[in-house]
Amino acid sequence: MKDVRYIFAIKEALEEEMERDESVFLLGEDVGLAGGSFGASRDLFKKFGPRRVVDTPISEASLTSMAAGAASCGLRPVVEIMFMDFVTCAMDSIVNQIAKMRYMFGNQFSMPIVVRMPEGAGLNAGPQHSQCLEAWFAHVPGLKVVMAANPYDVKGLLKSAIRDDNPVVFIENKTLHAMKGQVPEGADHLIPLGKADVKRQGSDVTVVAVSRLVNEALRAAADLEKEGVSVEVVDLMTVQPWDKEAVFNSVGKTHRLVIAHEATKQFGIGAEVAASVAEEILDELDAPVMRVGAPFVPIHYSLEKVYVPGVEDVKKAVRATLQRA
Amino acid sequence: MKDVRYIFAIKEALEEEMERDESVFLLGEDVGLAGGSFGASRDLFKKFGPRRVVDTPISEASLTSMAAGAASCGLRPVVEIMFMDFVTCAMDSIVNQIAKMRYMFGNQFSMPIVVRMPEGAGLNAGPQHSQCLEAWFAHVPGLKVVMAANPYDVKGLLKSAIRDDNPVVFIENKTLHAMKGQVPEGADHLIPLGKADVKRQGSDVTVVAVSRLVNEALRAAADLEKEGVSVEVVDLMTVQPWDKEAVFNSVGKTHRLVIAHEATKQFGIGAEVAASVAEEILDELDAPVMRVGAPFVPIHYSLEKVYVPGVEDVKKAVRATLQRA
Amino acid sequence: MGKPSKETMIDFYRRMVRIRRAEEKLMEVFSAGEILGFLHVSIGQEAAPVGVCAHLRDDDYIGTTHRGHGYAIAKGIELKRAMAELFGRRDGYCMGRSGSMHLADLSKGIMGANGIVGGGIPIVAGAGFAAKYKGTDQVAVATFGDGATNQGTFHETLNLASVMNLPVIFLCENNGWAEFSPRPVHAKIENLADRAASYGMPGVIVKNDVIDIYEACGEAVERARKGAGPTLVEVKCDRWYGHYVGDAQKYRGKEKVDEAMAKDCIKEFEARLLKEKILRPADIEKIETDIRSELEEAVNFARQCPYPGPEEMAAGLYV
Amino acid sequence: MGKPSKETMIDFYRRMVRIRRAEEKLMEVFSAGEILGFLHVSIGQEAAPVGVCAHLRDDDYIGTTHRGHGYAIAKGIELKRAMAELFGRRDGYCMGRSGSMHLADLSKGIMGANGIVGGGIPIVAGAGFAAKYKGTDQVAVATFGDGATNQGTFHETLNLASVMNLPVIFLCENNGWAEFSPRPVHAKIENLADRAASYGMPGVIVKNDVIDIYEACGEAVERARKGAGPTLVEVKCDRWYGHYVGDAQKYRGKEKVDEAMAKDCIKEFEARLLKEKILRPADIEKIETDIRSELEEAVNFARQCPYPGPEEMAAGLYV
Ligand SMILES: Cc1ncc(C[n+]2csc(CCOP(=O)(O)OP(=O)(O)O)c2C)c(N)n1
Ligand SMILES: Cc1ncc(C[n+]2csc(CCOP(=O)(O)OP(=O)(O)O)c2C)c(N)n1
Ligand SMILES: [Mg+2]
Ligand SMILES: [Mg+2]
Repeated sequence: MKDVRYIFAIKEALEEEMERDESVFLLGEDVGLAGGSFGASRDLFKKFGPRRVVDTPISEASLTSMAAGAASCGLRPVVEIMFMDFVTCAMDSIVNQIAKMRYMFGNQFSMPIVVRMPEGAGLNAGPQHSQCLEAWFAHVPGLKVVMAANPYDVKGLLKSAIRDDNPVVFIENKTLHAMKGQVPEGADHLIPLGKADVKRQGSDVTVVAVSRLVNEALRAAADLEKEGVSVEVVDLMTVQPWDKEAVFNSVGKTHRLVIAHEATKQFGIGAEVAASVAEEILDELDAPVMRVGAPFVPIHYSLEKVYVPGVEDVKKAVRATLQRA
Repeated sequence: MKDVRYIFAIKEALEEEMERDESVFLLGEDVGLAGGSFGASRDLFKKFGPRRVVDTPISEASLTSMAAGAASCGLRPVVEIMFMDFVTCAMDSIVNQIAKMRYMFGNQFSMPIVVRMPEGAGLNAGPQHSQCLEAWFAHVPGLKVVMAANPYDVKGLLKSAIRDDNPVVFIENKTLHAMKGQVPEGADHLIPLGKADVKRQGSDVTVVAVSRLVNEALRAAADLEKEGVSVEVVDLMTVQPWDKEAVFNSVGKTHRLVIAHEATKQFGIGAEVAASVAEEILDELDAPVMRVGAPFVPIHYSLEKVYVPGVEDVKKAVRATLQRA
Repeated sequence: MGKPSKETMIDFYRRMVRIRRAEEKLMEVFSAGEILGFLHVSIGQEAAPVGVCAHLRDDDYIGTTHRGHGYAIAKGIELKRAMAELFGRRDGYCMGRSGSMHLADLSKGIMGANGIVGGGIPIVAGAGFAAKYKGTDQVAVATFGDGATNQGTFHETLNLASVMNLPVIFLCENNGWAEFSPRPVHAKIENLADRAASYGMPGVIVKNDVIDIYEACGEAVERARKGAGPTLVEVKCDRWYGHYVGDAQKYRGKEKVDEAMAKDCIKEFEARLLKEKILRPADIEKIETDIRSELEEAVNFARQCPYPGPEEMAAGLYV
Repeated sequence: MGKPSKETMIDFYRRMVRIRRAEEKLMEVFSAGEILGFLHVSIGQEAAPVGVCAHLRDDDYIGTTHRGHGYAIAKGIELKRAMAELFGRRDGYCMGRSGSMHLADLSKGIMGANGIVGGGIPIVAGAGFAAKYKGTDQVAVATFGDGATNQGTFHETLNLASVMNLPVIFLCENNGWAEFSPRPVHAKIENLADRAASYGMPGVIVKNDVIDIYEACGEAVERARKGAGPTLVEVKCDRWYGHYVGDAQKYRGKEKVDEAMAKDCIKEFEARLLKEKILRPADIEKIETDIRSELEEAVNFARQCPYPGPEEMAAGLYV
């Protein structure tokens, strides 16, 4: 283990998988010479050359589909979409093509592609550079959707995503890029997709969270402990397919549920978790489910701090679920 | 009132609003000379000419943004996206531009644009011509999302959408295009956006539905009546902003809730309705919420009938909520 | 690449007729309700698939569109399993999941038809990318219509292929129509091959003649195979039938349709072969008979294949 | 359109300097942490905004990009409220909601900067569409960089504008870079104006000289205004600073940066005006002083504006 920043943990995952498997390559705008806008592929161009670390023109739609074509011919592309907001240009590629190709062509080939994209506010980059859109992809049969909350997880999950034979939308959070944490060295650090991680055990309330909000939830849990409230924090890690069993187990224990993500609350992924609980284990609930998410407005440049949900919102939600005996 | 097909009710709405307001125009692929792929603008080219009924090249992304630009300069475009699946090419236009322009430019102008698109299976048109993607748009602050279940509604809602100063994603269902129903003549038939419609009163179970599934739910309700079950059918009509009050009122009466749509169930709009109930009026529920939606696979060409949710699925879900006393 | 031999010419003829008869058969069974969904035939446009595929190996790639039967057949798809797919049967290439608009056989390099106009162009470039990445001499052919050249993906992909020097042939069948709208709605210029200049790649125009297409594509394939980069080839052709089967083309006028139909790449080639005594009437009869019985067999195969069972719907979404 | 008068030339000079100083001021306050988010300056590229906007009326439209301050200023945005917006204040043009990447003032025809590369091009064409629809003689100018010409929207919109004969000027500032990648990564051809041929529209190349740009844009605006359709104008220029403020351009090398900076559209124009005795050193001093105090005022205005209150966040999403 060594202390590594999140963005560097991504780089390690990319590097190790490229070393391990000649068919893995990187494709995207400024991923090569420049090492990625956020530095995820720093030095990899030097190490692997322009054949495997491929700079492209600004053409999100076609470069993503091009990667899909390469994947159907046996390569394992890792595409970088610079900001998640720009994936709006590549929705046909991801939804009509990548997600469906294996199925609609009768399983003739698999689609081992990872499309990485950083989401979220925090850089005051405004309404077109700060969105969280994971709910869209979770709604599309054929995709896997992964979100990592810390350096340890991002490395292990990204390596698994690259080895997975299905398409994975891999979502980072920009404000986590600088986060430091312990990360195992060596190529064996894999975290399975589709499994949630109970990041903190607790008995009073379950907080299901993803990405940055996992860390906020852990902070909230630490604070609430002082108030005598025991919070269990479940990190979904994979949003599609999500680990219903882990969530239901936790709710079965605490009987209170909060769901937290940075994306707009309305029609966000929290809705699916809440709905599934209301559908399948309603009786376990001793209090209304609470959701934490961004308000229903575009991301505000100068009120970003007000906009973005955080530790206080989680605490408020947890307390709300406790109002009921 | 006269008996009119759904697609013709759309045409009447377009025609009346174009007559009423010189700034309304139609834009899209084959909307002009050909009168629209499904006939929504039949004869309007002849009547209004190429200035106001504008055929375009196949360029969904740019024609949609072009309409947005025109809207910001005072026109009222109605864009046709031939199949909802193709809106994947125009997501930047709708989400980063249209939805945000008014807000992010400090309310300097409004964005009176309607983007029409037919969704759904039923033509055996396969995985890239049958999707239901309303959940994506409902998640985007700034958009309104409207879905109409019959000719009467589609005319009244479309006319309101065209008069609305906000952008509206207006979703039809292909299999409804041929549906006949009573439609008022004259220009005054307006149905307000944001209001649900209780299509059938009932006391045992509430079924909240949209678009085609409203009709399926009504069929289910008629069948279930024979079994002594009284079903209330609430048609959301506007999915964003949705009429929480109407839904909560109904659930407050029946204490049982089923939500039905054709879109993939997972992470669909039903999740938000269920989550809101679990969050805000949990105590009203006497039984688990049930959701009806398509299974988690791409639309299957030859098993389309198995794929598409319908009256039997609604009945099953209603019965399931009644299993609990 | 020399001139095609007599045998090759006969083979071209046979392949064109085979495509024509296959699509006529499809129209027949579609009209009888045996095939569901949308059916887009390429009748009148058989020269391009035969001309280009003559240069392709099984391990070369091709990507097609909604109007792609001709290419799939020319590239070597099995009629039986293709027919089964269109009939929605379990033994179809896509297990009955996708029908006409998504016909694929990767074992023959047929990457799949695409229901999204312009959607397949970058995917095929990806196959070219993979070939280059692996250091093989495979090439990839992206086929599309004139309407598709106005989609962003056409532009982006030609540019990508050009800067990356990919072994790709961009083959545009300019039939003058995109659905129900004629060329002037779609582009101001007449020759879409001119757009190649925007990417610093050669653009070639050929008429709807199998030999001309064969020669133009031969050069393009050779360029691609030896690593000299992509080419845009535009074939000037006509659409005989409507956009889809069932489209009466009222917007076009019978006269114009008759005009289009008067130009028949098969009849013209046939006349030439007959005149040059490469083909005799008896050969034609034999070709027709063989194809007819092959098609009967394919349709019968498809008819007797089972539909997928409902339980198969959810299978295979993930590996 | 005749040659510009002496007064006009002095005015051009003043306008270029004003843009330069404004952006230098922005860099200063940005580096001091007074402005948040990303800041992209167009220093070295002041000729194009001044040259094109000289032909535009308040009711003509312009759409800009992430690197769009110059155009907004040249088209008449008020420095005070623009500065307030970048400072995130309530009195900014966008009520502090959007910052540098979304500066807009529709009352002056400034349709808004855009954070999506290529995203603004079709929106501006829509303004041209509206002008044509209403039968006015307004024109619309879409500005964008060389990198943007590889996005699908560039292609689609030039084609749309061409078939619809819209009064649009497509103005590409080819500074040779898209973020951290140089031209060869993005396109094989050197002259992006050549792409106009794909749409049957004129394509014009001009160097980074305000008079040349003024003249080329004059023709393009005239064409558009009289209903003769769109034009693509390519300005060859250089990017002095990095992609954004804070980008040290290590990927580029100091030497290349120095080379770029040696070509200064302002200094060159200044030298010419001095030589031709149109401008005297005292005039320059006066211009600089006036601009300096205008900018101080604007910054002071911005500093003392309140931030929007949290309760304002949800307001105005819908009408
Ligand atoms: C993105 C998208 N937009 C629109 C359509 C509907 N559509 C199907 S085929 C077609 C016309 C295509 O014309 P062209 O590319 O010339 O091919 P052709 O049909 O003439 O072979 C259109 C508009 C589609 N399938 N996908
Ligand atoms: C769709 C999209 N992709 C990528 C980006 C990130 N990005 C911002 S500016 C830029 C380069 C633009 O280059 P160019 O068009 O030449 O303009 P310049 O910055 O040189 O003025 C990129 C890639 C973006 N904002 N939007
Ligand atoms: Mg065509
Ligand atoms: Mg540039």
